[in-house]
Amino acid sequence: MSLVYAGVLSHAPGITGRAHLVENTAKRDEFYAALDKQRREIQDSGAEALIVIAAEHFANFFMNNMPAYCIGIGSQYEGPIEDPDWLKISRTKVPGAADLATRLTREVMKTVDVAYAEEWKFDHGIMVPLHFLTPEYDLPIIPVNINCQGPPLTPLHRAWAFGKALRRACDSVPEKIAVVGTGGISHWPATPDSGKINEKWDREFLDRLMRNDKDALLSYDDIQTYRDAGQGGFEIRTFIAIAAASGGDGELQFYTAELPIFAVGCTVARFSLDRTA
Amino acid sequence: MSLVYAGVLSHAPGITGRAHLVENTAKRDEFYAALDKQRREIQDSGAEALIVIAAEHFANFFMNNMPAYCIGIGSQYEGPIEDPDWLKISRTKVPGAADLATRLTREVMKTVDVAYAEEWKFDHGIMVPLHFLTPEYDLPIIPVNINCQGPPLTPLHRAWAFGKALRRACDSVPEKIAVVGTGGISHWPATPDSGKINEKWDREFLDRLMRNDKDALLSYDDIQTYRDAGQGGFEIRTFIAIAAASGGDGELQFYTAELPIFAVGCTVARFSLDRTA
Amino acid sequence: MSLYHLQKFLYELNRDETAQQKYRNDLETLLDDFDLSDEESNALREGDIGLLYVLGVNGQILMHYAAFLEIEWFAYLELMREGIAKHGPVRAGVYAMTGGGESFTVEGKKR
Amino acid sequence: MSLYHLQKFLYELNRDETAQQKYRNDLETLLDDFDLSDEESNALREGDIGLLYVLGVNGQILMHYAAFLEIEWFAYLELMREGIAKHGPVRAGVYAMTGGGESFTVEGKKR
Ligand SMILES: [Fe+3]
Ligand SMILES: [Fe+3]
Repeated sequence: MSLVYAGVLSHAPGITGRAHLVENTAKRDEFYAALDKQRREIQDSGAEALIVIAAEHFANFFMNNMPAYCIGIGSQYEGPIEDPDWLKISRTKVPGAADLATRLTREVMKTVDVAYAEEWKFDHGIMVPLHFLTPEYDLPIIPVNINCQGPPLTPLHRAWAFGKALRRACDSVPEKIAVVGTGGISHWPATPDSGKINEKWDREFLDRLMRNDKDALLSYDDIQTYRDAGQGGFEIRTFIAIAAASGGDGELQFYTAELPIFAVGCTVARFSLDRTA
Repeated sequence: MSLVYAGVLSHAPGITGRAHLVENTAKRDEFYAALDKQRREIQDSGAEALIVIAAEHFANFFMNNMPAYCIGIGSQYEGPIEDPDWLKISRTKVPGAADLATRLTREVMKTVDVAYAEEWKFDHGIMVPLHFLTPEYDLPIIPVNINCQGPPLTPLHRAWAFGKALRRACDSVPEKIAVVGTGGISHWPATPDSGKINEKWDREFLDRLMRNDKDALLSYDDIQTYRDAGQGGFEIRTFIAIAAASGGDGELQFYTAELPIFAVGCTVARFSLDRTA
Repeated sequence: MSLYHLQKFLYELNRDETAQQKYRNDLETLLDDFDLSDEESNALREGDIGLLYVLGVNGQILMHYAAFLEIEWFAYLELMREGIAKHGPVRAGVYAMTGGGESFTVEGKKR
Repeated sequence: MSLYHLQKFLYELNRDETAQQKYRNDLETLLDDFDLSDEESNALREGDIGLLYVLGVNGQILMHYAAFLEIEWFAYLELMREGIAKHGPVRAGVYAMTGGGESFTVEGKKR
């Protein structure tokens, strides 16, 4: 078994970009500590590469060619694409894992039809997680995108199928691999409703996620999700893919709705890895 | 049943672009007559839209975001992207079918993970077929691409799955739809070997295709195909998708290896439509 | 499908430094490359965040344009609210069903 | 992965009229936008079809560059053959395993 770590975390740009505006600094620092713990867990897993399943935001993928998923097979990436002063993350190069990513892509393609990309400008959806999980940018990254932005969106059951295919692919290679899914739960990012959080909806989703209850996770409907959880709620696809890849129970390590300035319910969790996934 | 026509045809740019160089004009005109017959068959089918499953050639899709398949959901397209004097096809606008294409895409996405695109610059892979099949450009077109160019390529069995999904989607809408697959069989396009044709390999492939023998069609291996049929041989994916979509036997209406100036074995065929596909 | 071209303009601007230079130095030429209505072109000439939001531009695209125009975060949110007050509800795109919005942060309410 | 950037240059050139104008009027600035080796940049400066083919550029990309340079079809095929004769077999890309090629058409053999 070569998947050695699976987890999820939030990626909203405010987490770094508006850190200085936060009033509840104690809660903010508690969140940052949970992210740092996640960093150490990934390090301790011995992972040689980190797959980041993200929901990017029209940085690389637009409606002129919007794939259901894309895997990065480049040898190097750059980010953030956003103004570094706005995101409060310096522009940097990030190492890729071209050969490994290509092998994984070929295996995934047997059951799930992914696009691939040899270049990628990381937006906050990947850079915010990397800022906390590999702050020296010394761990090879394999970026993955699931279309959570431009309808027709990737159906939830296909995001699950993708997670299963990715797990099968990881288990077919000798390298030790960590994977994180990064999205939001309920949120209304970059709209006048920015900061709104439906904590009840979030906790119900997280309960289903931690139980890894496939049927309950796949029973969400996009129209209801939009109504109750905003456009940001479409990003549950990344968390669902991780549940599928892990095949095990989740452990919710951190959640708060008390940092609305970050425009999302801030989440950190890890999953046990079921060998029979 | 709303799929009303399924067929295949060749698309090599020489078919129009080098027409004036041909010595064997009798054979060329016989080919053109077969294409004109295909035009009439599509017209007689009552089709309200034409899906063109093509293998485009780095005109819209590059290794910065190469989807396994893409469906065009735009309301208008333009083409050819190539120099009109080179292709001998004037630059024109082509009507799309935005609403229908979006409905088909949503249905296909239930089982096959397609990218979608709201704009598309048609290259010869679509323009050469349209030049013969809808010379007035008055039939709404839904372009589809299968990645036959940049490895990792779409696996053959997934091209088959795509054809099945597309058939299911067509049968779920009220509109009458025609579909053509356009590729090459053995050929070495745009290389020093341009004009080479492996007629034996072609005839064996066409025999499998006309019998709609799924196992035989999916038993090709890319390394052998490259060796025996050139890079152009990778384009059999478009013909295989049509066999899957039709579910019926094929009728080979025209084939010749005697026009190597067109750099492909020129092919025209239609398929019966199995209602239980 | 004009919203497509309007968003494409901002998508390109957000990711391409050459387009950013052109926006600053030769905006009219840049606008000519896109199939835009007069209302859309004017909104881009004036950096009218409120109107662009009402026209349906996705916030994930719009917030980076606002950052590019050096509009502060809470001012960005307020401009969208003003746009709705002035022009009515969002007309197209993913947000077509949304309403006015309010400030959900203690930090924003103080401004 | 330099072949990626070399092919990207030609991909952009093939599909973008602005890039085509820039190629004609301001080639050096256009070249600066891409991460190319000296050998690659020079091949593009000189329109060296043979070398580009040997470097691994896909024919589906290369033939349109040749058309853009107004190189006639049979001359294009011959330039690739000369490239292989001069520089050796194709070094990368899909064609890395191909050999020299020959003329397969009666029309081409007469030239
Ligand atoms: Fe997000
Ligand atoms: Fe082709």
